[in-house]
Amino acid sequence: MAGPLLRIRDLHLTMTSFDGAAHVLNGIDLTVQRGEIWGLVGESGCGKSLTGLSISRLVPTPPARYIRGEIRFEGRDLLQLPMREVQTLRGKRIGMIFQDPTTNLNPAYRIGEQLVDVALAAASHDASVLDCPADASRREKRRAARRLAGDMLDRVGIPNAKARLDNYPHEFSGGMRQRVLIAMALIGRPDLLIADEPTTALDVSVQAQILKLLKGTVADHDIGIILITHNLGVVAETCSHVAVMYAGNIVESGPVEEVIERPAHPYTQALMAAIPTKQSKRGTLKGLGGSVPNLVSPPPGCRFAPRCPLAVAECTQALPSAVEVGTAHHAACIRVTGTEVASDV
Amino acid sequence: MTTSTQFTISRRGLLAMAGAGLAATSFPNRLFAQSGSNILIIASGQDIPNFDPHTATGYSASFFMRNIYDPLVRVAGNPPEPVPALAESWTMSADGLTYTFKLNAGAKFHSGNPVTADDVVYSFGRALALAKGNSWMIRGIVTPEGVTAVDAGTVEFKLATPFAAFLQVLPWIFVVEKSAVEANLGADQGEGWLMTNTAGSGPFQVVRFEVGTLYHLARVADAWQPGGGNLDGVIWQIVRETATQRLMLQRGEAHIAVDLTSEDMDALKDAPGVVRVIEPEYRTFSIKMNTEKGPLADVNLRKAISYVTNYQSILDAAGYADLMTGPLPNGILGFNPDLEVYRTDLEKAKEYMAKTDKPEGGFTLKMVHVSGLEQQRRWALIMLDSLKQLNIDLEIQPLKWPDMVAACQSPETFPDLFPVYQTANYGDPDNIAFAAYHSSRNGGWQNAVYHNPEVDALIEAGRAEIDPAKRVEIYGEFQKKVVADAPDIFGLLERRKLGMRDSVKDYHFTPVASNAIEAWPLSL
Amino acid sequence: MLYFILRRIVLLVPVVIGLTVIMFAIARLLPGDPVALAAGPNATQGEIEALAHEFGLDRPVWTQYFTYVGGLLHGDLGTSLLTRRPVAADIAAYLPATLELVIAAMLIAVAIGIPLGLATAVWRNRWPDYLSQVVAIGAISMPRFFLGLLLQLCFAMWLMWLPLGGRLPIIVIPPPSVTGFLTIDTLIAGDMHAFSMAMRHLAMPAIAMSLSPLATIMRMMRASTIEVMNQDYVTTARALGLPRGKIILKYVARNAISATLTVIGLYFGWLLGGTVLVETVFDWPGLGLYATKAIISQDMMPVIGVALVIGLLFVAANLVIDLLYGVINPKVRYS
Amino acid sequence: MTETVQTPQTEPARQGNDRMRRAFFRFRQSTLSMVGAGMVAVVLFFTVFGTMLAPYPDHVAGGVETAARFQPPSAGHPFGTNELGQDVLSLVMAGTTVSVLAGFGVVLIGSVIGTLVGSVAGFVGGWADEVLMRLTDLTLTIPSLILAMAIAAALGPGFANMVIAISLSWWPGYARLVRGEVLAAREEVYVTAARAIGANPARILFRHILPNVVSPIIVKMSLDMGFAILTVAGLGFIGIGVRPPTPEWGTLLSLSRSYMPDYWWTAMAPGMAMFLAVFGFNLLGDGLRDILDPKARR
Repeated sequence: MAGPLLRIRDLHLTMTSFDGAAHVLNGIDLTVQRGEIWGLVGESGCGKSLTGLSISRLVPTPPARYIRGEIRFEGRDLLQLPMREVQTLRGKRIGMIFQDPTTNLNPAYRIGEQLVDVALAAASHDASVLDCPADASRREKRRAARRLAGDMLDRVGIPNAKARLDNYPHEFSGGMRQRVLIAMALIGRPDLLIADEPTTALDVSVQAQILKLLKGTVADHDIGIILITHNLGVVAETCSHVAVMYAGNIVESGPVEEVIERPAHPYTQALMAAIPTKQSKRGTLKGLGGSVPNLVSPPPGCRFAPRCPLAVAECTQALPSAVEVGTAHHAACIRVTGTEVASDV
Repeated sequence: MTTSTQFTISRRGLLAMAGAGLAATSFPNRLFAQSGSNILIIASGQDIPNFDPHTATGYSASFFMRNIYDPLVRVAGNPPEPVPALAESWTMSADGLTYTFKLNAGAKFHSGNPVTADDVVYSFGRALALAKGNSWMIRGIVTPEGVTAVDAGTVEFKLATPFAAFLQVLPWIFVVEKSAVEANLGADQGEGWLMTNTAGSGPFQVVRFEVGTLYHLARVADAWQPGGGNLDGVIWQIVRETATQRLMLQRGEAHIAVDLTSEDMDALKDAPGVVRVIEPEYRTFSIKMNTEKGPLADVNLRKAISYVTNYQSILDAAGYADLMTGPLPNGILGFNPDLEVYRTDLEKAKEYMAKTDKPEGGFTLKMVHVSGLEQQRRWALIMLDSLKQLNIDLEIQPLKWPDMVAACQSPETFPDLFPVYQTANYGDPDNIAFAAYHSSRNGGWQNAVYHNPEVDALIEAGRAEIDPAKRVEIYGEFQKKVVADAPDIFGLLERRKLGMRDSVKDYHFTPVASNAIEAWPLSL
Repeated sequence: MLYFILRRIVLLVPVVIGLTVIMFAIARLLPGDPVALAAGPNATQGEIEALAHEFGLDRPVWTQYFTYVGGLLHGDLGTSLLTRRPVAADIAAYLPATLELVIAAMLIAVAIGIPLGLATAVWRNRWPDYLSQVVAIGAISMPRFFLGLLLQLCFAMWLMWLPLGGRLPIIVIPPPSVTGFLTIDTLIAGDMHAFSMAMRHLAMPAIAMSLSPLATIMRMMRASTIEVMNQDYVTTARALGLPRGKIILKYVARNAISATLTVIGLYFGWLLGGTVLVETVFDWPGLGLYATKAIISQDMMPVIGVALVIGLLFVAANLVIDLLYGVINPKVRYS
Repeated sequence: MTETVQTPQTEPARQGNDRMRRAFFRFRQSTLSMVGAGMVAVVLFFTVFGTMLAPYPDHVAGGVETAARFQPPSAGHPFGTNELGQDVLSLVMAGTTVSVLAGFGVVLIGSVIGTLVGSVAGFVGGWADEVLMRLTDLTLTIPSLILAMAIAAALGPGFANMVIAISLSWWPGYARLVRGEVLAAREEVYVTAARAIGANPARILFRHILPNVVSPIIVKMSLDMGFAILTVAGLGFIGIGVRPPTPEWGTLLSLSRSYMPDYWWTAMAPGMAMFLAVFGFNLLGDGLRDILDPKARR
């Protein structure tokens, strides 16, 4: 296909609360091609999850409001599509996986039932999902969907898949549940998979298996994945590309080796420096004072400026635009020019 | 097409259930049409406590006994007269001490056995032995030894003392079948058995009952009683709210309502198909005062209060009623309509108030009333309002009946003002005079504290005298004496208020327990 | 599961003991002379004492209590002082009427409250939602007896569409008692006329009883629906393209109902003890009227019996709800 | 690694102030709560001044005017007159005092007993907790209206008796609530207490634990007010209420039953007054719960 799978341009989103309208997405640009796994990293509240949810149009409006920008999926702007159209894309063209496998499955229904429902919903827009004729009876469709569900469970590596269709979510371990969720997300054969912190709630060994599974899926089906995480280690291990977000902006993006080897933005550098203490629950980033800015009245200019060790007066003048600092490697910082990397001497 | 109509009905029911609108259906009419027999429905607020004619009390029990059992003598007419029941005739000795009753040979129990003198003797013995229910009416007058069977069809009573009203109390002592009771005697004189079973000879018998809801009596197939209407049965339905009773009457869901208030009677004034029965009855309402203890021991204060009472308000609040003229019910033997009694007169009230030791008032009296008795509550409020004019405060305390009774035990516990209803169970002045003013009754609720030897003497003379003319004289004197003592605020006689469908035929009012309807003569 | 039920039944024993002790304490420690009341206005002191002796009321309280508990083991709830009828038989006669009323009211409340709660949650923060919230608080604030009177005034007195009270017109011979529920017994007997009459009599009291549980269930359902709609699995279902209707009716409704069930159980027990006023208004011959009559004459055996039966039914209702909860929510099953 | 502080760092005092400000803002935002507060204000106004402002104060004190019985609503008697010619409006206005004070008395006594039981159970723990909580559960099992009726009937009519009777079945809810809160607070406070060696347990309870429990108790009290008023009216309706001539809504309504449908106005005013007062308290309580005790929000 000619165009990119997904292209987000200049996406602005505000969220209204008691304190006023928070500018939570402040001009996001992101392009995802098939076969790419993009890592979206940043602190909590930086807008990475909202970016993911925006692609599926799952952000409730109000209180949210899209100010400007576009999200083009295969060329069509999702923000302009009527919800009915968006509905046909969900599950079928765009799949999603969320962080907590314990809460993302409905505890009241057997997983087979839940998988079948997703498959049937996808099949209602694209009959080829199921291995049966489009005019088949409901019963036949249901049977086909159940077969497919079994296959999918098998594919995501659940042993004895067919039998386990009749189990309830609480009868699975966390890792298995995440596999079930991946199976659910993949059952409609999506072209784009958005995985929002899919491994955060899992222990390390299970985490590696799940990431391997995602990587394998990209290779097998030639799809694009956006992997939302706060863990740079996961990104380094799994992703082909990475975008670093800070306070509603993408401050740096590019191929994963580029960014990790040569972080250009001071924030990315701080993130890299913090890796050894990555499991610390609270506290601020190592070497950085202050905390995430208030997005209702954000600091003028570069939003990172108040915490930036390299900040100069000009930093507060205007929002810096992204400059190319390497091959497909961009950073939004006025202290960075050309291939010269900002550094604290 | 029975099925289809039934279906329509059930669908209507469902619609009604869902609260959907439905046309005003002829609900009651259909009911009666469906039943297809002549069943008289009486709506009453009182449940029947039990079936034993010798222990049960209350007008509901009276209704039950009057229809299930027979006494020796019934009461009928207005003014009420004794008429034959089990006894077809009777004679009295000149000294008034010996009565001989000839039983009706045709009389028989529901079991088919004839009613014999033995049964009568047994029944009086049982009533006296149990000493419950209505037995107080003959206590001290009839003794177990005094009742004897002369032969199978003749009973003789030798009274312990002359008693002018003897024939008037006999309708309240009912005859049970001796053999039936003795077969189920148990350890308690058959009390346990008779509580839910019957052994009577009356024109009706129980076919169905749900305690607290309804009692269905059906006509005995070959009732021995002469005459009688066309009823197949009677239902005594418990309807606690009088307004509901009245509405049932209006809607034709009941034929007779027995507990209607004056307000209900007003509402029924122009109701189509409804007949109102509003008749004076010997049911007095007065407010007793504590003549022994406290401020009201002073006769002047009692008189002051008797004059300040707003009788018009009492009458207004009561609706269909007549003010009492003195202690005796209007129209009863010996009653003096021209008696000088207290009427609202502020001047006189103040005049008597001035003779008391607290002429300026400024103290508080206490009045109790039976909680839940609406008329008594109204009177308490009227007294509160009236007493303000003498600068007297009134504390009102609703009590349950047993607590009221307990308060009567001594002058110390007796409240200043104590409202009482007294129903004459028999149409004789002795009933009220003895119960309410004789000192032997002190400590009881009917006359807790008042005693005057002269009054006592008059009462005793009145009950022993059998010559009516002499009795009139005695009771005339009695009334004057009592009024002079002012032990009561003489209130009023509430008229009996019954509502009836015009389809009820052959009803004749008798001013004795007229809410305990005798169904035998009635027709629909 | 059987073990679960058995354990809960065993746990009833202390409840029964506690209930009877408390009610006995209240019955005996408070002032009032029930015997004098039962003996009647013309009773002598001797008669009153004889009656007290007959009922064992002249013995020490603890003797009375053990006699009572001894009887309880044989299903004997004592004897009414006033009517001298066994309390157990009376309760057996009055209980079905109360149960029928409460069940009918709960059916109305659940049948309307649950869909309404779901609907207002789905359309939340729009005017029908606001309106229904106000109406719901209003419904909870409405005294049931006043509502009953208003219904009676409108439908029985003015419009004359429905009967004033009672369970059946007395002229209608009740069907043979199978369940004690007239609406069911009339159907069993195939008497459609009596059935329609039973329904008409049930309508107003059931509606008067149902209003506040209806509103509470609606509010509870709305709240739990909103909570469930914010659950991750609903977001997942939406993200994976399940149609909105299916999400709400299948995925949201079931989970929201399981949270609402607890309220339904509590309300059921609460209504059993709260029928008094409605039964008074509609002359409904149930436990409430029975207890009221006994209370006013301080006839304590029926009161203790009614409190015990309602207390046990309350516990039983909660047991049933717990079991139902397990059916709806497999996670808590057998725990 | 970046689970950093999420809220703006401000000094605690300002934060508390801010919370109050937000709460008040939220309360004002909620139209229903404001309407409820307004209704409660009116009810409280009549509680204090109802008897004074009644157009016929004589009637409130028991005065009768039997010449003017059952007059339909008119300019002189907006809600008509009753069976004794008393102005229904006056009785209902004065009845506010009785009903609200009785309701408040019930809630107050209930909460005091409940707080006592709950805090002892939660704080002492062990067998005391076990015994008190079983007692609480048991009392919850007894049908409360029947219990209140039985006690009230035995004590006899009267304002105080009625309040006591209802209160005795009203406390278990508070006991449970307070015990839960105390248990939660105890864990935290013990740490402090351990540091401040020799702290008196009673002092810990009263100075540190109970103050934290106040806000949920207030929320529950405000929510309970309406139901307490309803229960009071219910007892009055059954006929186990206050003594005459005290005007009480439930008693007034019960009396008016006998005069339906012809004199329906005697029922309307007390019934509507009851409904509106309870409605106001419920709206207010709902709003208060949302702002003071958001975690209890359902």
